[in-house]
Amino acid sequence: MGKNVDDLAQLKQFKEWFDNRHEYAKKWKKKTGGKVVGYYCTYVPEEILYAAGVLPVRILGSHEPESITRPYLHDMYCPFCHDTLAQGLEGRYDYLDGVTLAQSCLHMRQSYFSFVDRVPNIEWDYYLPFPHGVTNPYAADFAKHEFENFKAAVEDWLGVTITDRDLDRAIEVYNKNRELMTKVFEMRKADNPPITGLHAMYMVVSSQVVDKAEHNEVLEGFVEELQDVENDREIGTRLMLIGSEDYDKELFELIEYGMNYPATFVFEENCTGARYFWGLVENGDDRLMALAKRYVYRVPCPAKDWARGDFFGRRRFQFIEEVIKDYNVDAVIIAQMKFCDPHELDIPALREMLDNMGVTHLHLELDLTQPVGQFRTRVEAMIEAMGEEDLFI
Amino acid sequence: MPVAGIDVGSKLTKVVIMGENKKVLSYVVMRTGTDHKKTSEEAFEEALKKAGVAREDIKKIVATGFGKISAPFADEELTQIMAAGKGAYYVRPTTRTVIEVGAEESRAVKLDENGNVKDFALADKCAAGAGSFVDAMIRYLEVTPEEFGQLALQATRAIPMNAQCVVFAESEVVSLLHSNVPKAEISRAIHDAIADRVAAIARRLDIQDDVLLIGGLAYDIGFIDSMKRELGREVYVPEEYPPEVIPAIGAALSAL
Amino acid sequence: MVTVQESEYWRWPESIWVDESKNWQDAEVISCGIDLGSVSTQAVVMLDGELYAYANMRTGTSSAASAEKAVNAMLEKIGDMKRDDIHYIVGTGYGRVSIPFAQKTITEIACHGRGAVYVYGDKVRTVLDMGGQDLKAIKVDSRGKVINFLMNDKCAAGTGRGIEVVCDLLSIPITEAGQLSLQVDEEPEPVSTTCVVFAKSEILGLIRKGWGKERILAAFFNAVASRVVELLERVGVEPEFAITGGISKNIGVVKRIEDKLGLKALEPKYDPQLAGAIGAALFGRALYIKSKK
Amino acid sequence: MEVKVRPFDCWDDFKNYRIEYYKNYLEAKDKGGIRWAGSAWSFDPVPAGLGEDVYPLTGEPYGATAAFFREFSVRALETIERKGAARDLCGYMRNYWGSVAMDKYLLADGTEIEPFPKPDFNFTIHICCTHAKWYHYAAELEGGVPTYAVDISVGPGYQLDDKKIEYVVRQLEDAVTWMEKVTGREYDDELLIKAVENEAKSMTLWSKICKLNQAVPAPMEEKSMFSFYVMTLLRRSDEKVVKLYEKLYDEVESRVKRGIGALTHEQFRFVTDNPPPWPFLKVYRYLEQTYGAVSVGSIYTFGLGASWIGMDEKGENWIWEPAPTPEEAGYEIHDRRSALWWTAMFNLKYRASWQHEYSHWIRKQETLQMVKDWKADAIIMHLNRGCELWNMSTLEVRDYLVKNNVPVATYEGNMADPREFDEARTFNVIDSFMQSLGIEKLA
Repeated sequence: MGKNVDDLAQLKQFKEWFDNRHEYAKKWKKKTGGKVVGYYCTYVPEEILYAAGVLPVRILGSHEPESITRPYLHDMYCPFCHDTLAQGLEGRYDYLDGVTLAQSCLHMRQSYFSFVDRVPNIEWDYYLPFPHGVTNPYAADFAKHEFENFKAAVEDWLGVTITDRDLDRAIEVYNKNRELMTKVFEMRKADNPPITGLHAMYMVVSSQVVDKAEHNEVLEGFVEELQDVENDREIGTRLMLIGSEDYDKELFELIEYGMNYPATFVFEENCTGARYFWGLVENGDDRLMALAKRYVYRVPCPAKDWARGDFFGRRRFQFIEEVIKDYNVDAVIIAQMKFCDPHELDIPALREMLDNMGVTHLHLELDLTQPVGQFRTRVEAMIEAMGEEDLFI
Repeated sequence: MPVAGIDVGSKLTKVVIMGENKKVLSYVVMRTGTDHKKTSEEAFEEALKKAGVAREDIKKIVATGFGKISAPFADEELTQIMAAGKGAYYVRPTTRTVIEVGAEESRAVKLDENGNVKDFALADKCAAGAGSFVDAMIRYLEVTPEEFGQLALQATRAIPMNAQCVVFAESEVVSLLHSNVPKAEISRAIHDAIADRVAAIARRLDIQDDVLLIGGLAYDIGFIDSMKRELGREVYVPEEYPPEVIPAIGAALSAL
Repeated sequence: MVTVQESEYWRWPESIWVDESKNWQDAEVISCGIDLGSVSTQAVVMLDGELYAYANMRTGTSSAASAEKAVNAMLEKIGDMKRDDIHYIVGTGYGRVSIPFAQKTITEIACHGRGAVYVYGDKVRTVLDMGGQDLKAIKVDSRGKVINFLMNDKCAAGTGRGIEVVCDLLSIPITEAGQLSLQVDEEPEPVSTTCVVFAKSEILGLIRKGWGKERILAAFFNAVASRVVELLERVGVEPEFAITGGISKNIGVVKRIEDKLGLKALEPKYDPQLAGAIGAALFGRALYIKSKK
Repeated sequence: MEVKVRPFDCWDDFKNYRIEYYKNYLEAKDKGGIRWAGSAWSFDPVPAGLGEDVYPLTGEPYGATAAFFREFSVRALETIERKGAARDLCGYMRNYWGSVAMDKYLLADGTEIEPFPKPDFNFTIHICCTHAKWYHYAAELEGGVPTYAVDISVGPGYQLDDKKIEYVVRQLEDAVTWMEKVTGREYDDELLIKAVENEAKSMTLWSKICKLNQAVPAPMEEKSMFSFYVMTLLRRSDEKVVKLYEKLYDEVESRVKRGIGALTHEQFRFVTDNPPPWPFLKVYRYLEQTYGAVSVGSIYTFGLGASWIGMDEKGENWIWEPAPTPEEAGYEIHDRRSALWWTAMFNLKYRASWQHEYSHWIRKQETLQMVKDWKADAIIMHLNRGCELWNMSTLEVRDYLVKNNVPVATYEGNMADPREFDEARTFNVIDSFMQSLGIEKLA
């Protein structure tokens, strides 16, 4: 008899880090005396910060209603931006020494600049112009140039020199984290995947808020333990999540644990999922170029994914197509943050691609809080439409 | 000679007759309905009757709310912002922040020590309809307005709910109702959501004490409670006059 | 506290019906469907897949009680049937999860699709259902099985509720609004119905401008129809389309949808508001038969 | 005090250019010419090197024109929504897509032409969340028109360095080769050089004209400025546009000298920030006629069409002074590379609207300085649901200006979706604002 994944100590650790991420960072600071830098978008080359002994922590929201961001952000910016800024204004990120954003969508920029201006005690902030054109042959060169500036700014702030050895060490830790999480994801190709989307979310998001070396230790054990896991849950419909910052556990709890029909996520193509860690740094003599290439060529955020010259497709779609085949996906949930333009701009084409592939899909618009009843109906109806032939007598 | 202030709103029409000495002689509140002109005429006549003043003795009539288009007999118009500011300063001179929550519109007005309007903010369109949302929810929960406010005070926990859009919030209420969540908790969640939204507008002005809450929702003790918690400071409501007639008082004052 | 007399223009009448020509004791399978929506609750009893009785009531604050009330009202009208006489009960609609005596729950989307085929015949391919909170466009096959469906985005939520809100605002009984809206010489520009909140504020502006009620209703229903057609076209509308749910009784909206599509909606054989409950009862029958195998 | 007013002599010249512009694009193929489409922020001089018969169609002005014709706009918007485009996307873009999807092309006077004249290629830039994706989707709607987007998001101009410029120049060099391939034409560097010089001249002339509006009374009001500035967005590299601006400069200068104003009663001066709600320009008329309030400047029309020194090198103060042309800067453009380098540098450094995307601080300084330099009493801000980019920072700017004792009013709307504008609410805001400032209605 195999183990149940919910009993694994590692999973509990991920959840504990996820739930108490602020406490973790504060303790880390106390323990190490190091600096903590909040980052807004997954295009920030965390390795450079990590190489300087900094703990990079992703700035996330709390999914609680708030009323303090409206003086600074108009309603039409996405709920994630409001939520993250609210955390800053409420003092939950009061331990941050610095904050940075790699150029991404306008929503994040809007929120980031207010965060920088309005959250007290931030010593250091850095807006990193990361290329928007990741389908462009010069993007990596440009990214490398900007990473040089970024590195210099970090060194200048901390009064340290980031050596090649520091970078190598950071890249190694980060790559290991990526490799291990990829391994876990690959186990989900199985008929009976060892983890659910909720578990994956805990794993990935916790890696964004704790020291990767520490995360790696737990991850290693997790990968090991997962070999023996045999869950008794009914897998039901194999779902793939396509979206952005989907880290609302209510959404996973509803779809995977709260419906009339069994369903399990087998892949999350989003920036709190695979898009964050997929793709290694191929390190070499030119460390910053290696980093630049990894970030430029990773599975892109829709904000950066567009036709250019001879390239007419969307790089992300190619990845999605492969995942659907490799993971034997039955249906796709497109979970889009309300008002997220980059995603909205891809949705008509994405639907068309999925239709052509014969893959069922459903579009949900996420907000700060979720109308659970409405979502349940939609997802259940989608599953009903996929089966139950014998009820038509 | 006395003057009159008239405020035709989307839900209620309010008329105030005021003496030269700034004393309120009478006030009347009526449901606006769809024939605004008729309602405003009727409300005005009734206010005159209550005050014991003849129509020809009224020196000047100032209309706010929908303004002259709904009360064509008015001599002048005053915007709701100014009316709220003037009225609030009249009933509580220490007021520096006025928060008005009406059926459709919510607004916040910042006053200086002389009662001049220094800044104002309106709800973003997405956040409109606070008052009528409450009306709909009262109907939904099958309670009286008084019970609705009371219920919120009995809640033992706060349920997070969409605070920006009443339509989404309503979907969430439907979900809650169908999950057999107690009415007290739903009521509290609704009040908190509305307070969140209203506070979000007020925060565009740098909020200063005293805060005076006016408009129809200022009756609702559940709402007042949520507002206090939300703003983390004392929130006052008019004592001598119903909270929804304050802008009509402001209009009357500007007629003097 | 100032009290103001409220009239309830949004309220619509409840109804209960039974087919006196049938004898339920002759039936092999008695199934019941309950569609517990945010605004209304329908219960139907079907005898071997044929409609026998229904109750159409307003939903109260308790889902369980509302379901109970509708079922009891119907049983009372039938007279001698007890709940235990029913072989299978399926719940659908928003409140489906809170019907304690339902053996199974199925979404209103599947039920409306299935029910539409019963109400409109097996030619129907596209079903539009507008509830209080949600707008659904459903594509079905000849059995009423859902092939595909689309629902409104968040900013168009509550379009159905919007009709109530507007009737209330204009003091017009909801049952008369549709007909009234057709009494305009010229179709006015639609209001922007992305959202109930926006539409209401716009309509207040129109009232102030002195627009007549017919014209305002026309502008609003015109916009509702545009929104509906948008959704229908996204799911792909075929000539055989039908409208279920409360909206189907609003001729002002229905006619405008038809004009925009250049198609005529199918004529229902039964009250289309019952489609969800009928679908549920039909699933109930199938589930019962399946359980006996 | 009553001020002399008179219509602009060159009004018709501008109007006619705009009418011709849309017609030229339409008829380009009949004469064997080339059509291209893209954002008005595209590097307009680059396709000019393909020949003298190359005609652009820039998307934002086209979207604004469509929005102005409300009935057409609503049809276009509904058409594209039926295809699944979300309602909160860029207003211009949805009008443009809608036009393509309906296969209807709108001329400047509102005439509808069928079919929509497809471009030979799309050539655009990417800075906000939308531009490159706009044309990606447009190209798909058009059945696969070749598309090229240049990434220009290198950070604010005052932090510009050679490598950032180089990134853009290399993309432009590639673009030239790509255009040759797509059109089968040989590229003419002389035409490019001329176009790059014209671009700088047009934009700098427009900034000089904007500066003239600092005069009291203001010689131009918003609606005239809308008609004038748009040339920089249609085809700034065209010699005719340079000529138009030369003529306009002389006229505005002479108006200032003679004390000719835009309004007979100028009792209130304000600045604006966002694209206006194009279907409801009567907001401006109302302000002018009811309150004698004139919009003397706009972050939108000034920031978009003109070239300015902008943020100082330290990133502290904004300087509303015209940027130098190559001639003034002593820069010699002698070949393709030097031409591309100049246009890249010039736009990245001096185009105001590309600067304030990189921080709230820049937008705050830019706006406050405009209020000061143009002697404005207040700012009226459009919380524009139609454009995330232009609406970015607005509320932070509001807060900053209030703290700096500049009165601010905000109203919500959408630059190009007529369905998102609430007239009554907007006029209510204006009246409230004016009353709170004690500005009386004109008799």
